[in-house]
Amino acid sequence: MLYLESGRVVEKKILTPEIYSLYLDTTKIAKISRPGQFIAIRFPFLYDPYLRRPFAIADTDGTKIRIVFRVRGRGTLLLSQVVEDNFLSVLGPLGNPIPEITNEEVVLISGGIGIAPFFFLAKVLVQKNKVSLFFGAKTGAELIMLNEFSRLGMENLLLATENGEIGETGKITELVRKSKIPEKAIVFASGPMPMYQELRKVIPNKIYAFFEKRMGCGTGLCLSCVIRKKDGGYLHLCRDGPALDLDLVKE
Amino acid sequence: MLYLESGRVVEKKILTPEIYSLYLDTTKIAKISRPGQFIAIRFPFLYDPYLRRPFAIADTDGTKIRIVFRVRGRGTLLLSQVVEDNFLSVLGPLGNPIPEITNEEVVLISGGIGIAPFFFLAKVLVQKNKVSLFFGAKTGAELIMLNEFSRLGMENLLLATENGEIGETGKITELVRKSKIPEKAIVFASGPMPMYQELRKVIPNKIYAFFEKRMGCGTGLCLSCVIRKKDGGYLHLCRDGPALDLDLVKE
Amino acid sequence: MDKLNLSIRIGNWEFSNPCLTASGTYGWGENFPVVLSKVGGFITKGLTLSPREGNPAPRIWEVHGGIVNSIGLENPGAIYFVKNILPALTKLATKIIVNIAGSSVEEFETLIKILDLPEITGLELNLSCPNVKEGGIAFSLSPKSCQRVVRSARKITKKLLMPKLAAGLTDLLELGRICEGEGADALTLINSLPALVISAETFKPCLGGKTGGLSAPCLKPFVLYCIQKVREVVSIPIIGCGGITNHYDALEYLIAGASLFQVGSQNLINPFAPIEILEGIKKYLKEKEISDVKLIINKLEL
Amino acid sequence: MDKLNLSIRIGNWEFSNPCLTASGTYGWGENFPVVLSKVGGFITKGLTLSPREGNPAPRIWEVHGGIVNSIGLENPGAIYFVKNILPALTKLATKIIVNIAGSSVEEFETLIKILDLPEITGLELNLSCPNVKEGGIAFSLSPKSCQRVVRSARKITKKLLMPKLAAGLTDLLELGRICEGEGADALTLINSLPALVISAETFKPCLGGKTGGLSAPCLKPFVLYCIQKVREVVSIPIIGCGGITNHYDALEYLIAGASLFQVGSQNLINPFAPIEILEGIKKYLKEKEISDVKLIINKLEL
Ligand SMILES: Cc1cc2nc3c(=O)[nH]c(=O)nc-3n(C[C@H](O)[C@H](O)[C@H](O)COP(=O)(O)OP(=O)(O)OC[C@H]3O[C@@H](n4cnc5c(N)ncnc54)[C@H](O)[C@@H]3O)c2cc1C
Ligand SMILES: Cc1cc2nc3c(=O)[nH]c(=O)nc-3n(C[C@H](O)[C@H](O)[C@H](O)COP(=O)(O)OP(=O)(O)OC[C@H]3O[C@@H](n4cnc5c(N)ncnc54)[C@H](O)[C@@H]3O)c2cc1C
Ligand SMILES: Cc1cc2nc3c(=O)[nH]c(=O)nc-3n(C[C@H](O)[C@H](O)[C@H](O)COP(=O)(O)O)c2cc1C
Ligand SMILES: Cc1cc2nc3c(=O)[nH]c(=O)nc-3n(C[C@H](O)[C@H](O)[C@H](O)COP(=O)(O)O)c2cc1C
Ligand code: FES
Ligand code: FES
Repeated sequence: MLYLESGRVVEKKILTPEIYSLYLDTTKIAKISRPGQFIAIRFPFLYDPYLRRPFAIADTDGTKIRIVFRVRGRGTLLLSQVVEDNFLSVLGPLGNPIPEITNEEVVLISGGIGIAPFFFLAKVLVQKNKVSLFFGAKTGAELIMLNEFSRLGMENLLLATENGEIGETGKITELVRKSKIPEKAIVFASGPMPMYQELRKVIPNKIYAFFEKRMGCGTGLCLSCVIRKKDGGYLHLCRDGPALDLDLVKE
Repeated sequence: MLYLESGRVVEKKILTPEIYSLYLDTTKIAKISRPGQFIAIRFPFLYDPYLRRPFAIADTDGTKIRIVFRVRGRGTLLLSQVVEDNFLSVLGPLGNPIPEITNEEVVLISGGIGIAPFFFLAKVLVQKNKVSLFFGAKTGAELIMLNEFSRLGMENLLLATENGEIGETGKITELVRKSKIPEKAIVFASGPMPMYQELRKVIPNKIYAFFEKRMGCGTGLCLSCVIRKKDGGYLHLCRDGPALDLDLVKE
Repeated sequence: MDKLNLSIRIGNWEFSNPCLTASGTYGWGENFPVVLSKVGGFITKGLTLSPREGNPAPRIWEVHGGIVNSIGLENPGAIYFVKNILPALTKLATKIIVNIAGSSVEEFETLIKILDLPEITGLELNLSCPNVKEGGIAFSLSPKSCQRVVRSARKITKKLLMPKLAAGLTDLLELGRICEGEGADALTLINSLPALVISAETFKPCLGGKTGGLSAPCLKPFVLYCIQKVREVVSIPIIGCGGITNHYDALEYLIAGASLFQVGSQNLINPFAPIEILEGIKKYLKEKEISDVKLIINKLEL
Repeated sequence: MDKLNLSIRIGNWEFSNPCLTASGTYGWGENFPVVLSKVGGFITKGLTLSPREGNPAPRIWEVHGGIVNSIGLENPGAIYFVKNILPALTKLATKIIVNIAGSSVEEFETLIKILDLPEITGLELNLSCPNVKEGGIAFSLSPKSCQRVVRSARKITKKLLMPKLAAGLTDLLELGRICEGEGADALTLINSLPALVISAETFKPCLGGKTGGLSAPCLKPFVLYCIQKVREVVSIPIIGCGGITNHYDALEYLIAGASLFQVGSQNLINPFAPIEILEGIKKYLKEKEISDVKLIINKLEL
């Protein structure tokens, strides 16, 4: 099931000069959204930008959806300029939810804006599992939503910044390497490609990694969102992802 | 002389649900603007809408420019959604100022949103002339800026509304017909075409009428803004107008 | 007012309404059956004889007023299609049209033989052949090749045969005349315009497939021109395609001379677009008290 | 780094930089002399033999990603131009190129004879002839007519001869080859795409001139494709035109194979665009430590 809704911006937060958070009033979509899924947003009435922009569902209370995004190009620049009570066109929920997980150790590893899908993941996963979050960023300010994460009741919250402002100094993968990740822990990772390459080296666990690709539709219609498979051919991120078994992917 | 400026929206007023007023901080343009001229506005970063939209300079204090506009299509719809501290790209001043007029009786006749250029006209003209304003609209609410006009010190302010809410009931041309417009008074008119056709019938004076045409550039480069001349060929509104001797025009 | 008639007849085929989904913009018909059951016809993504994995990413690039795509005809091949995809499609209450893209007359012939099945209403011949060697799309087959493809297709099948023409760098009117002469039942106008997106930072194309096809709103004024011009020189029905975003666009295509229209890129940003467009057309016809959509076709007053 | 070299040589003519203003988008050169004195060349609005008053309003219509214009070649005629406009133009520190639009080979010949003057550097031959009868524009002269026009032009004048080709419904590569074969010095690619804007309310065209030409940003990916393709089949210089809004666009045109570029519609929304584009190019070259703009021409890695 999937809806196209006109979502009112009910709250806008500026987390850093480049990272924004929006709460969108999209009741139908919110009601059926599950962790790991995403929505696709466009500006009503504008035909340039034309395509929707995909964003992870960072959180939902069943009536509103939260997104957290970093300004990259003109779409996100425009999005950073919306104000409360503006309306956005929202399509969703898209992509696959993460599987149901019960009584497991779950480790979330995030770099930079990759944190976006993890709040919703963590919020749901803590109910039935032991959850740890490794969260790294360039600066302390980019370790966004720390207060909110710390209130979730996770087992561990391990932080790293490249400039050393908060937590360990260095990349989050370094901290992962030093920590003891249980062998049978289920790992979700969300961050840039180099983080995944490094992670693959430092832990042997199965890793579900969140990928990003330019998307035409998000609904499986256009075949744009391909990601190369190790054994040849392509996966389609909007249909097969957005989280993929890292070992299937060759990028 | 003409400037391209990035103009901050310093004040936005909603005059009616369809009529808005913006003050734009465009110091260079404001400094050299004169009554009768216009500016051309577009949204920075957007390429759709692409063309600038022309608006009369409704007022200026030498540093800010005021425009007053009615929502018609998607350009003005977008413009109605800007908020204070947004920036707009502004080109101007464009078109010809009205001529210097001293010691004359001047009559301004306006219908609907045609009032836009008249505040600046009246403000300057009252300094050296006797000025009367005939102002008609569909409803009382659309008789915008009445307080401001009444403080200018004009000789007469004559009002008409089609629904009778304020002033005479009926079209403004009816009120003009009934009034005694001095034969040698200089008349400026600004409103829809039918108003001009009617005016031409009810008063014999020379009438300088403000016209609107789809404009490509506003600067004389594209030859889009044509208006048919009585004696054949075309005038170019952005170069020859925007106010034209009504007797030259065949539309 | 009487019941609204939206049906359109093309040759022997009666479409319930003039709205089709354009090739490559509604996948393999596996999603949104609610939408597909309401349109006049569903057109598949382009099929080739052998399976093709398509081009490397990125496959889509946004430009001002549109998009450039370079999917590279990813498809599982015609035989797989018939066996594993077609059965599900036939359950939809709509006509199935298969878009085929041969890279030779022989490939077209084989494809048509494989697809000459009762479940399939029509064959849309993609006459801008994929250029396997160069990775990108070739802008169009030469007039001679077009002629050979349509001629031999006509010999093989009695199905609704609709060549899809590529405008941009070719003599479109000549192509139209040739297709009509060889017995095509209708013409699809137009495929996406050949396009190139490059970067001044890398000196390379931005798309994995190098060249691509321009589609979406910016095409409309050009396609309307093409329809109107081709309308003057051929008498078989025209199927308008390119840049339709809403029912006004669709109505303009009919007025300019198209008998059917295809919704393409707009499906990507709104999968419900075909339904909304059909609803819009109904509302328009009701308001104007026009009882039959056929009455507006080719009614442009130039 | 050494001094930046922006100059480009086309045949015997040395342009101070690769930026020209496109025909019809900078009026008669009477405005913004500061800008015109900095560009490599100014191209006049299209000239015909007799004066033309042009099309009725509206002459311009905004579409998604661009504009459609139907000015109808308003111009005072070539003789008036030489007498009353050219003298002022020659005061600008830039090369003057005259755009001419004959409706017959003979009209082109007469125009060229009138304009074969020392003040004029080049003649841009508008090979999409205005269709006086229908009011709108015709999409292109036939290959045969193009051939005759360029051949007879070449016989009359030694000036920089640059046919301006119309893409969209014609075989652009063939036209390019023909023009080269007949001795053209360069090719302008492309004129605005033929376009039609109509209303489903009135069943009529929206523009006074009925059909028009599509220009502005949405053209870019298509024009880049045209440049790259024509580059492969002709060896005379290409002058890129269509959809340039900023210096990145202009650089892409050079990289794709153009030797000069024209800024058109963008002048309408920003008359200072040519200067900003030139400044942007300088900045880019400096940052990349490229001393000569010629070094990037045709350097696309496909
Ligand atoms: C499933 C998914 C979930 C995502 N979730 C988030 C999130 O929660 N927070 C966040 O900040 N970002 C997220 N992204 C990335 C985000 O979609 C891009 O940053 C954004 O689309 C860039 O748009 P733009 O107009 O600013 O950039 P432009 O470069 O101007 O975009 C032009 C085009 O490229 C596409 N594009 C550019 N970069 C990317 C990219 N990295 N990934 C996908 N498309 C791209 C755009 O969609 C658009 O079509 C997600 C991407 C995907 C695929
Ligand atoms: C010299 C001049 C001064 C003007 N001053 C004012 C003013 O002070 N207040 C005000 O409310 N309006 C004014 N107008 C009219 C205003 O420019 C149009 O209402 C506006 O451009 C419509 O844009 P849109 O995108 O909302 O409409 P759309 O219909 O979406 O516009 C599409 C295109 O048509 C053009 N267009 C549409 N209608 C008109 C029109 N009536 N006149 C000119 N171009 C049009 C637009 O510029 C644009 O290019 C003036 C027009 C001119 C020529
Ligand atoms: C993502 C995508 C994939 C496409 N795939 C095909 C295809 O396989 N075969 C084909 O003939 N046309 C294909 N097209 C072209 C469309 O069918 C259509 O002709 C074109 O996009 C213009 O219509 P539009 O502007 O409505 O999108 C594709 C277009 C897009 C955007
Ligand atoms: C308002 C306008 C008038 C034009 N007049 C002419 C003309 O007289 N002769 C001509 O060859 N091209 C004319 N053109 C086409 C431009 O020179 C140019 O080829 C086209 O607009 C594409 O470039 P652009 O996208 O940068 O505008 C005109 C274009 C516009 C927008
Ligand atoms: S984005 Fe269109 S299929 Fe995935
Ligand atoms: S609007 Fe371009 S010349 Fe007047």
